[in-house]
Amino acid sequence: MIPEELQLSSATKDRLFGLLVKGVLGTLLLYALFPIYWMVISSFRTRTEITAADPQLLPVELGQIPAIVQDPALLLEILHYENYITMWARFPVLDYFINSLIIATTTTVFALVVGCLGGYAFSKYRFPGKGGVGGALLGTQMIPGILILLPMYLLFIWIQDTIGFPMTNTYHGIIFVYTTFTVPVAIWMLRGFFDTIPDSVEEAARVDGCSRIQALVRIILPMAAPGIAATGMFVFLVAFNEVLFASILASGDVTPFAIGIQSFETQTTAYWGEMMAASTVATAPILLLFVLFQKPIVEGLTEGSVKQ
Amino acid sequence: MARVIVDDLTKEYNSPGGSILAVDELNLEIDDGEFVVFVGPSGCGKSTTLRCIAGLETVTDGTLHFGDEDVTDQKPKERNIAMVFQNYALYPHMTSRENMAFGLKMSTDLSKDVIDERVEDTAEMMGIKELLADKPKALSGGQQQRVALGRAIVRDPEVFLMDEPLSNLDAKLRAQMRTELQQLQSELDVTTVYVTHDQTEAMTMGDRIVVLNDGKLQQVGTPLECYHRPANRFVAGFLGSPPMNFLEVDVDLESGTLSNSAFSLPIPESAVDDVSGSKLTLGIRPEHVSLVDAVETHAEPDHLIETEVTVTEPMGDITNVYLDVGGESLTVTSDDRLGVRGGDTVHIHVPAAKIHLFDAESGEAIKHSDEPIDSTRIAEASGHAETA
Amino acid sequence: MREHTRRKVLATTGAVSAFSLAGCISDGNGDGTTIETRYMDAPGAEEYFEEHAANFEEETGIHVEFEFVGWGEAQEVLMSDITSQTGPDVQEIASTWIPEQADAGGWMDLESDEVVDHIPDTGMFEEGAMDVATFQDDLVGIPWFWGPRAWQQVDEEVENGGVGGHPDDWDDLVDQAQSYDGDNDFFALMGSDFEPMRNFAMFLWQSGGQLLNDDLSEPAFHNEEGVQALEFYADLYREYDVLPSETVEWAAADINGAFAGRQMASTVDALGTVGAYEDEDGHSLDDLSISAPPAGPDGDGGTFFGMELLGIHPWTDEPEAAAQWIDYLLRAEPNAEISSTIGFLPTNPDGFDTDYYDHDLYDAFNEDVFPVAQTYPQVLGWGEIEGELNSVVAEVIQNAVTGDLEDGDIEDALDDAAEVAHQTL
Amino acid sequence: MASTTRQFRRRVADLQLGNYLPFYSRLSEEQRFAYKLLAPGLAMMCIIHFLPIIWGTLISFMGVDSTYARQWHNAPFVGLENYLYVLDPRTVIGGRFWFSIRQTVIFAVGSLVVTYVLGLTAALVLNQKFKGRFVARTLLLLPWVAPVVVTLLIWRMMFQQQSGIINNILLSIGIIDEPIYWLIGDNTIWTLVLTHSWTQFPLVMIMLYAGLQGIPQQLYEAASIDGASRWQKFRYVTFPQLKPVSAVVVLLVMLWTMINFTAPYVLLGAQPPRAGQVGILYIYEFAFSNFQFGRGAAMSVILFIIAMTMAMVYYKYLFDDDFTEDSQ
Repeated sequence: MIPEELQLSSATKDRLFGLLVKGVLGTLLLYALFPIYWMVISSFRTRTEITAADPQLLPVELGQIPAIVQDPALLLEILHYENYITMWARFPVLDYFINSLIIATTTTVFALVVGCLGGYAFSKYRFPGKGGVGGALLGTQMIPGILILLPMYLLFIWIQDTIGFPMTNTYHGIIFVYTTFTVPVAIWMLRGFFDTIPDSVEEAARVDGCSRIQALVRIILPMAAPGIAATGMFVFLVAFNEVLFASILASGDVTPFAIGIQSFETQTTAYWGEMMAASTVATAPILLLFVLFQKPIVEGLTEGSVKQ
Repeated sequence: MARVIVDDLTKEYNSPGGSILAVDELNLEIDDGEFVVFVGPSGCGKSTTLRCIAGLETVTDGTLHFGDEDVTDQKPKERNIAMVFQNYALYPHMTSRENMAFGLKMSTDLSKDVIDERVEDTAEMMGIKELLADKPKALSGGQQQRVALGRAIVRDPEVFLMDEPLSNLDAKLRAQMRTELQQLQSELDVTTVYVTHDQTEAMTMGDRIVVLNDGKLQQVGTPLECYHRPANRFVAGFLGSPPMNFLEVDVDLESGTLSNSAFSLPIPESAVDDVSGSKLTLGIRPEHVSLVDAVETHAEPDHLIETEVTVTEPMGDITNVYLDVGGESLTVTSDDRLGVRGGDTVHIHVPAAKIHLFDAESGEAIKHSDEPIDSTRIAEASGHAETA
Repeated sequence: MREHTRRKVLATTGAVSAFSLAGCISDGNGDGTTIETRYMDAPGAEEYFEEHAANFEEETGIHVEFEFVGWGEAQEVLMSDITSQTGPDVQEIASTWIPEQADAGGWMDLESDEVVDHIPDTGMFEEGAMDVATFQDDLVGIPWFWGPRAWQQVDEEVENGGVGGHPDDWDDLVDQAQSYDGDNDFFALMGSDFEPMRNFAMFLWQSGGQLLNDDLSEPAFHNEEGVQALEFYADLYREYDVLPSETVEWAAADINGAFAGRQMASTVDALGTVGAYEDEDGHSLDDLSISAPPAGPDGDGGTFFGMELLGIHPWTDEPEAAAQWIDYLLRAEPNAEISSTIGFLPTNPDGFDTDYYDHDLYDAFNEDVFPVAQTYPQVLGWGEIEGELNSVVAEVIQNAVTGDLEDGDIEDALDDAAEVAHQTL
Repeated sequence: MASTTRQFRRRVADLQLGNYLPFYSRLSEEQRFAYKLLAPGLAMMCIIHFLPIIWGTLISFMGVDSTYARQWHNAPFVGLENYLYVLDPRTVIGGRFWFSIRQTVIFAVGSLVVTYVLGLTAALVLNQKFKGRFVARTLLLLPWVAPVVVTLLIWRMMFQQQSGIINNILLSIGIIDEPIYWLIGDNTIWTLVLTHSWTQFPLVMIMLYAGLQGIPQQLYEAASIDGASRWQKFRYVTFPQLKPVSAVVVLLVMLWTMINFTAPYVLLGAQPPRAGQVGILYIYEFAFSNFQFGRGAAMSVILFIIAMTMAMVYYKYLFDDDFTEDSQ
């Protein structure tokens, strides 16, 4: 046994624990945010600076800071902001980004619509084959994309040739694929959110004169808004980040950002600075959007358990 | 306003273990403007029946009529009903006003102004006018309850359906709302079906109560009828607190007695002709048994039993005295003049007139107590329940 | 991959209109013929094709649409095109992909009647180039531009380190590197991140070996010469300390950047490094000198050349127009311009007479380096062998750097690869 | 997200119900409505998932190579030949494939452990009461929100042996003496694990955080009264209470990692070092570079079966555990 005078008092223990928590939090934040910081810093560097053997943690030297405070214009000389100008001409970054936004946003909308319907069916009703459908939903999450990539491509070509309706390298083609990829997860997630809504609310709505579908749309969906926001964020990210299918199904005019950004690393040259500038420009609005709407999204992500 | 006619209603659920019969060939007629309370233990089928009437559950077999109209296959929105739920089921993203207006908006062609007016009138009547702009989250339980009621009332429906609407309220509020609801119903004069597991609500609120057990109808009748003329042992035991005492007795027709190891009572005269078989269940309500101090001078000496007190429960105005009668427990509500305690030996009086007798096997009532009941509906509802 | 007759409308009007518009691939310019073409993505290529497509249309009335595909997805895109028999009419071909793609029916025989009259005169190409372009007696592509790997050095840096001249052979290379006393490194090669087997092939040829036997039926890279070559390659890292260890990670971009930044004095690489060097502020081609890479122990020279070709997909509806377009691109001026833009040498010898190659350096490429340059054999299944060799060579040099290379590993690695080659062939 | 626990429990319960088929002759109106709601999703899945999967499986039994690439339906039926070939550890390809499967398992299990530990730590920290924890929560979610391709490229840049900031930092604070090769050699798989975990841990964090929020305060109070230390509270209250959420997290992270293509592809490039050749990347390289569709398909099917088997074994474990008790 430790002698009593050496044992920490409970207040000291609390304080130490508090310090520990702060320390761990600080480390985690560093881990989480450093790459993002590094992206921004690198976007202001020349190729030589980036490939230099002794990378600098700070964009400016400490000794320069007093001078910069006096004359902020100096910053423009030190920071290689030209990346932000030249990148537009190097590759059509804006097109890539807009393509991605169109694809990801539309996918999100469709996946949410289909997911809400399916998730609601799963949450509210019992029907024959429910277990099988549930298993299939989960099963889709184990399919290696590479197994269905080629058959799907051939299928698209077949549709194109037979019906004459273009499928490859079109927005609707890739949106259809992404929507389907994300629908199982959307159903799964949304089902959980619907589970937290008492059945009686839907019943009240139906007694109040709604059809089942009206009750869903007018009453249930608004109540599940945070869950829908969280699911939407999830779907959006999946659609924004996919590369395997995008690389053969979404080429040409619909090339998304996730593919396009990689062209900054060409066979002969890597335009790291410009790539990071483009990345910064693309990441900023998404992070901003998330921060603005984080309340319902985070609420949605954590909902359910509270009511468990 | 409408009569509700339930004809051979059957509801079966499919479940992994096979199908479950939730409601079994239920027949019932509810008069226009009548307040009927469905009561029974949980899982007895009362809520299912209500939900079938609402159209929230599809009916497996049988028909439902509102007045002359067959509504069996109608959707809830076509039935012109309003429903109040146990958890109120207010729409959290709408204000009280929108909550109340929603039904009218969805089910009628009324103009916005008319709807507004009706909402305001109802709110006025319910005393919730100042809450109209609030969302449910900002309201207390009682206030939510009123809004939920208001939402039903404003619809001016043919039938009100209430599914344990008071059970989420605290005891005091519940008592208050009970009265209020009753008044409201009689003012509005809308056919009302009210589901509860609380027998106090059942006894105090309904014009008639419908006792259900295991998906089967046990008895329909006025509260007093069900209380004093229970159709069977289940109804007798379900209504009343503390519940009716039951004692298994052997019938000895020769000596004309009902007896077990601890006592022997004469068969009540009114029942002599109906008694057959060798086993019966004797039922007697706690308030009808009395503790006797002057044994020798008692008017019905052969209806006295000597017992031992196990526990007493003073409630203030009365005391529940638990006794041991031949190994079976028997409860007496007494005014406690005697000040008995556990371990005392006392005599109790079981008045012949108050004895119920039930068939030991089927539980069917053979004899009722002679307590008078409300006269108006005795004629039509007397006799045994239609248990098919 | 992106198409450069960009219809911005599409990008900005959103998905709804996309549904209705997406079908309209062609701009539909009435009477004229339209061909679709696709090239590997590279900076500067867009401007080049904009200009020349316009010139070509003016001349012939044929409208050329073009799009680009990144190297990362190119193989996958071509694979899906060929599998489904859809895609553009004219497509850039990377030489090493020819056997599988040709076998899968991806390329039209350019000596077939439909097009033979319209393609460029193949007589002007070097024999080595034509060997690459021919697969199983079919001419599957027209050599477009190529680049042999050459010894390149920044003379000033070399001299600063107290070393003179170009290394003649392996020993010379090691001696020079070890006596080098400059601020930075003497020599660097691209590492395991990008086709390390090209370096291995170079050393193999220099030590007198070959990749496959003469009738291309069996592997030959795992014999004595092969082991010697790979051992020398590994020793450049671990034994002689000639190659800086960090370079084992380097891809083309790194070596270009490093050379342009004068982080090392010399390298063996294609023209890309020269271009990168030239692009840097204050640098001039006059700083550099070029020669064939050092020869092996027995005096054998050898280096790798890569080539890009232009091919026509057999599903084209406009073979004639496609061939005409290829013919146009192979004219001296356009050929030289694109080669120079991308960092290669033109296959049309007249290209060297244009302003783009108006420097002695390029003559050295042409005269000293090409004679010893070889490339991979054109044989079906080569892709698999190449992939395997890339991976074993990468493993060997990575282990050499990290110190995990054991005796006998090199033989085992090559035998493994030979096993794959044997099965494949 | 935390409600996935409930979904999960239900799912497990549903599977039990799976055997009450065959179809009832008469569906109730609710059931018909439920089918209508599910119809669009199922129809889409048929086209995009099920049809191609059947097709892909078919190809795995056929000798589709470059010769048959554009007329695969004429390719010879070879039975199990493709499977036997890629599964034979004595051939080099078979050996490579088995190795890639091994790397896949390391990738999946490694990522699982790292994301779970990070996610749990972060969730526990966020569950403490301190000023600015909502800001911290938002910030910690950013790695998940930032476009994955971008973050992978950043990590790739940071992991460079010579010019990368990571080696630079590690050297300067004295953790290592020599720069480490992160992107080549045997370390690659761990680099991949670290990077992938960075992109995934916020999701795990938020799920576990939701689980933490759902633990009734009384349990902690009761534990305090029983004299439990902080660690004991975690060990005997928090951790067991998190079990249902953890079960979901573990399954999802495992599955999503096993078939993840983006992370290895973008981080390591199309020609990854051998140690970084996880299954899906190896298949990609092997099948698409060489037009070996038949064998590639066989490899994919094997990967699919492995993922499914793991999930099913996991399910089985759940069945044996206490998950079936709640069937709502």
